[in-house]
Amino acid sequence: MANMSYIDAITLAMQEEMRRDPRVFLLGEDVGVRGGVFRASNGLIDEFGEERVIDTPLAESAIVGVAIGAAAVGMRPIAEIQFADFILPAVNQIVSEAAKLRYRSNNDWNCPLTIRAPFGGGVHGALYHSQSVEAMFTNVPGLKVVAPSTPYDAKGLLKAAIRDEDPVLFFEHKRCYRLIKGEVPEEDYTVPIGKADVKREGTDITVISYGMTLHFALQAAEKLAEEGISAHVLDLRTLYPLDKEGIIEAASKTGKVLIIHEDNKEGGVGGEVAAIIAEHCLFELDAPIKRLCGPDVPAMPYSPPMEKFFMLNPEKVLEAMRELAHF
Amino acid sequence: MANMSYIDAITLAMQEEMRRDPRVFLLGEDVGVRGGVFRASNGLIDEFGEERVIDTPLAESAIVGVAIGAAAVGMRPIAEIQFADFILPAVNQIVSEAAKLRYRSNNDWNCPLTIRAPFGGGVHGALYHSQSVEAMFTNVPGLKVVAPSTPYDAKGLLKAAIRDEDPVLFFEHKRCYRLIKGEVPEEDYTVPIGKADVKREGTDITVISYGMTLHFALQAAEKLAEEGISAHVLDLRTLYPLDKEGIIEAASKTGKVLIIHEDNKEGGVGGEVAAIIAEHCLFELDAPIKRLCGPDVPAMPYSPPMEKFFMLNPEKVLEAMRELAHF
Amino acid sequence: MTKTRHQSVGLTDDQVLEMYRYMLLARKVDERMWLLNRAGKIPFVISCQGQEAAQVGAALAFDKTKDYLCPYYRDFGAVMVFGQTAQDTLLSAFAKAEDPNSGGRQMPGHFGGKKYRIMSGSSPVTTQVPHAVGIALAGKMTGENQVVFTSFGEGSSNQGDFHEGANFAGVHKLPVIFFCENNKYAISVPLKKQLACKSVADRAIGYGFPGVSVDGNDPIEVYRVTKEAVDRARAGEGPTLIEAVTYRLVPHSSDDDDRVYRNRDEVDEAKKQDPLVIFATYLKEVGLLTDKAIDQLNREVQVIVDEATEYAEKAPYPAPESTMTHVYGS
Amino acid sequence: MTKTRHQSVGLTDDQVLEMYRYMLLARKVDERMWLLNRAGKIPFVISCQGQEAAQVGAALAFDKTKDYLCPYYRDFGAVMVFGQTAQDTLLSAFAKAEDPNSGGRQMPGHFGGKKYRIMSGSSPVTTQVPHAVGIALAGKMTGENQVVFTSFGEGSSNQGDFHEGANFAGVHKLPVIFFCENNKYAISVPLKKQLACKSVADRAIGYGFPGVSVDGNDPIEVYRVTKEAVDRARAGEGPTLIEAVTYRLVPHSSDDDDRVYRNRDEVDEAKKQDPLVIFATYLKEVGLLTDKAIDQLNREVQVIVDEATEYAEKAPYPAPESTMTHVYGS
Ligand SMILES: Cc1ncc(C[n+]2csc(CCOP(=O)(O)OP(=O)(O)O)c2C)c(N)n1
Ligand SMILES: Cc1ncc(C[n+]2csc(CCOP(=O)(O)OP(=O)(O)O)c2C)c(N)n1
Ligand SMILES: [Mg+2]
Ligand SMILES: [Mg+2]
Repeated sequence: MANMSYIDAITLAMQEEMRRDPRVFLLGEDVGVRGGVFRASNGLIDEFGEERVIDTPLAESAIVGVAIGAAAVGMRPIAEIQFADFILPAVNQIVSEAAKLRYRSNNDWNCPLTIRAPFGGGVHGALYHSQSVEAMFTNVPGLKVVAPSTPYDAKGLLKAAIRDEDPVLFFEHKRCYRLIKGEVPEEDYTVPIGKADVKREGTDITVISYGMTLHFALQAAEKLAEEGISAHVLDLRTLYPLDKEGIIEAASKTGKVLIIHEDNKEGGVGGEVAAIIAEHCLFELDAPIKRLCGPDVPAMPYSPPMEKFFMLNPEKVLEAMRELAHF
Repeated sequence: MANMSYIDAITLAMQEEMRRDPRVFLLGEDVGVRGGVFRASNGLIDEFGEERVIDTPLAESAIVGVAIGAAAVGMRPIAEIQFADFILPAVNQIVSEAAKLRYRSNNDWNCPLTIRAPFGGGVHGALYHSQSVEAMFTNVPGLKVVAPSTPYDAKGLLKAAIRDEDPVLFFEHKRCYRLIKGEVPEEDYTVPIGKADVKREGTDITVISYGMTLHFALQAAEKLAEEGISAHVLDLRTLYPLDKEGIIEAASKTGKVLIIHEDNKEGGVGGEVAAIIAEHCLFELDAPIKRLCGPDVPAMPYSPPMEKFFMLNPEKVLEAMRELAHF
Repeated sequence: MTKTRHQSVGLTDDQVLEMYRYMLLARKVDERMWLLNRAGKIPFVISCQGQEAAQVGAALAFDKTKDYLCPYYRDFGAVMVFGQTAQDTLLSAFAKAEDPNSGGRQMPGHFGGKKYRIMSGSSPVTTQVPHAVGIALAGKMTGENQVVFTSFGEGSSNQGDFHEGANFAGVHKLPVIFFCENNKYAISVPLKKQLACKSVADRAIGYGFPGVSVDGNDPIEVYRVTKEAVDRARAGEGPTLIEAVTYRLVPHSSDDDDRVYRNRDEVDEAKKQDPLVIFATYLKEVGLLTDKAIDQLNREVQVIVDEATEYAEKAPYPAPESTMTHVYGS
Repeated sequence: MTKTRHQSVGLTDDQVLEMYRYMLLARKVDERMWLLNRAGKIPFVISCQGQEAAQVGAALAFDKTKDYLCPYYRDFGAVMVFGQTAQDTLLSAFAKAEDPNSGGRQMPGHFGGKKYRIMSGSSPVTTQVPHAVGIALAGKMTGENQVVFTSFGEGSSNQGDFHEGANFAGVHKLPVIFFCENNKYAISVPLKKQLACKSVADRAIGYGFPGVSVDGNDPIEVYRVTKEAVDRARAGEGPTLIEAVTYRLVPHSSDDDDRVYRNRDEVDEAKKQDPLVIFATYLKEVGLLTDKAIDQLNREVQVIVDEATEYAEKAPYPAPESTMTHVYGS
């Protein structure tokens, strides 16, 4: 076991997979010589050369479209989108092409493509370097959407994504990159896509989250424990397709559910989570299903007081959890 | 009052608005000489000339991007996307630009743009001429998303959209175009964006829908009435931002809720509707919140038996409504 | 002995006859689909009529055992060269389970088939262009170095994906042939409202590789310029953009009425340049065909088309529940 | 009397002095932002250093009472010509409520301001290009016929939106000047990995309008070619693509470390062509400036920058709750 940061776990996952399988390659803006603007691909070009670590032209639709073509004939591309916000020019290639290739060809073709993109805010990134864009893709059958919150999961899920026979969007919370550290085994392992994970066992309230806000929930849970409130914390990890059973089990466990995400509330992933619970275990509930989310505004402003207003934090989370516990 | 088809109501709304306001113009593929592939702009080029009814190059990002520029300096463009499926190349312009222009400029600029797009299936359109893409946009603050189901609403909402100071995505169900007819007043009127509409009063179950499936629900409600079951039917009309009060009121009325849409279930608009109910009127519910939706597959296949399998219809809807009533 | 025109570009007599046969087959299958549509038997047709010479001439310049095809919806001629049969096409037109493109899931004209080295295509135009570039990139990495043929209409050359794909291929000097079938219309929108350049081939210079415009009614010329491009690509000299100037002889699709946007004189004029007619004339001139041989060929092709139609019409539909399959791999 | 070079392109002595002043102001504001960033006072800087001549030379060719600007994030020089002040820029750098671009909502370099006729910009590159085309289209409809200036980097010219926007403008012959500031890098990615054409200007032919490449270190030349383009546009002759060849003298942004991807020799070499230095030399040669006058000018500008900094630093932040405002109009 090594203690490492979330971003190092990602780098390591790519390195190991590239060593393991010559079909794996990385392409994106500044991923080569620069090692990525967040340095997630640091050192990879030195080891694997510029044939397998490709600095592409500045054109996201081509990055994804070219990767789809390569994936279709058997390669295993990892396409990096520099910021999740800049995935939007590639939406047509992702949704019309990658997600539908297998289905439309009646299983003749498939698209083993991983698209990595850093999402989330709190880094003075303003409107266009802070967004949570996952909800745009959690209605697209054929895609899988993953958002790990710990180094262990990041490495295991990224390896699973690269080995997956279908396209996976892999969202990395950029505040987790250097802030979140954790144990990562030396051995090769994968974390299954499609399975949520109980990050903390509890009995009074259930908190469901992912990404950076998951950590706020865990911190708040510690505090609440001192107040005698026991929180059960579920990390969704895969945002699409959701782990329905895991969600139902976690919700049923306490009967009081709080869903938390940084993305804005209306139309966010939390809505689907709430709907699953309301459809499958309504009578086990002792309180309305609550959601604590980013405000419904276009994106996070730059100015520090506004950014702070927008962002969730352990205090806001603690308050919402406490309130639910006392419902 | 005139009895007219859904598509004629749309044509009329555009014609009246173009007569009323010289800043209104239409642009898109084949909207001019051809009058649109569905003939929604039939005759408009003859009346308004090719300066105001513009056959654009085949490039959706430019159609929307150019319209944004024109809207910003005071015009009121209506951009037609030939099929909703083909809106995807324009997602960056819609989400990064149109939706955020007012917010990012601190109210200095705004974007009074209407984007019309025919959605939905059941017309042998196969994967890429049948999709319901609305869920992709119902998480985007700054945008409004509208999907009328009757000629009256289509005309009134389209006029409201054109006059709106913010960008509106206007989704027209293509099976409604010629199938659905109804009364449309001669006078100028608008239907407010953001308000759901009770299309049928009832007391036993609440059905919430929009687009073509709304009509299935109304037909099924007629049949159920014969069985002594009274269905309350709410037409969402605006899909974003949702009419929370209208939804809560309708759900509370009967305590049994069925949400229906043609779009696939997971991550569809219905999830948010269910979540709103589960958050705000959980204790008024007598049954789990049910959803009847398209299957979670990439899109509707072409082959008739598969298309039929995919599509909802009055029978499937009737069955789900009856089942809920008997819960 | 003086060489014929086709010999001087390296085509044997057999090859030009094969060329003609493919063109004829594509045309006849296409005509059959219109008949079936008008008879209410199939819901939709999209056509290659008028573009057969361009498609077949270009496709024959590739090595179909090695190269890849990323076609667009009109490319019935090209996919046949790569191995699709009349029966395949009819199975697709009838949306039957056995359709090799999609098992009946997609509309006709949405080609695909791994066994034919044809990448599966979709409806949103021009998305196949970056795919072609990616296939070529993969070939460079694996050392297979296949050349990739991708085609699209002139209207579609205005999509961002054309630009981004071509640019990527230019930077990486990838073996991709970008083949634009300029049939003068994008549905109802005429060329002059689509682009302001003289020729679509003019766009190549912006990507640092050659652009060529060629008479798309002349399959020999199309073959010649494409073969040159393929040879260059195979030699590692990078992509080429080819514009084949053609005309769409029929409406955009079975849902279109082209009388609204183009007059009959224009269409009639174009029909005089029908590539099937002029190529037959050429083959007669060089003594490779006679009227009798043409009749004979027509009958043969007709039998193939009839049998394909019969087979496809009787073939089973996919099971309704199969709608739920193949969303993800197992 | 022989004309000076600037006179021969129609620039008065006062105008070239104004030009220099704008360039100097942009540079000094930029340098100040780096200092503030390094002192931990502002979180982010993006720079115009090295591109001032291109920006100012081009912007001065427009009529700022009538024309529109759709700039990109480096265009401090251009927005100043259109009316933004040093104080505006510093207010934005400090993300203060009074920032005219965005009320502190956006990062520095995300310009905007109706009163300056500057369209609000975002971070995703090249989206402003179709906006510029739309503004020009609107001008054609209303009869105002404003000319629109839009700029972008050479890396950004690879985005689909460049292609689609330029093509639309070409087809409709709209008065848009597409101004590419080719500074040889897109963050770390060098020109040769971005595009394979000789000059970005080569792309114009594909849209049916003129393309010109110009030395972006020479504001007089930039002015000349831009003025010609603007005159043509105003006369209804359509768009022009201009490539200004420049060099980015500093890292991409305050988050970048350019030593990773370019060696110091290259940067030092480029610094010898620093447009501020060579333009000052020119102005001295033609007798319009002296070293003393330059010192004086520097001091004046320094005062402006100091005052702007002080003002901006003290100015209030937006209220936290204002985060909720202006999602929609009332
Ligand atoms: C992205 C996208 N937008 C719109 C359409 C609808 N559409 C289908 S074909 C077509 C015209 C294509 O014209 P062109 O590229 O010239 O090809 P042609 O049909 O003339 O061969 C259009 C607009 C589409 N399929 N995809
Ligand atoms: C769509 C999009 N993708 C990626 C980025 C991240 N990014 C910001 S600037 C930049 C490089 C731009 O290079 P160029 O266009 O040459 O302009 P320069 O910065 O050199 O002036 C990149 C990749 C972005 N802003 N938008
Ligand atoms: Mg065409
Ligand atoms: Mg650059």
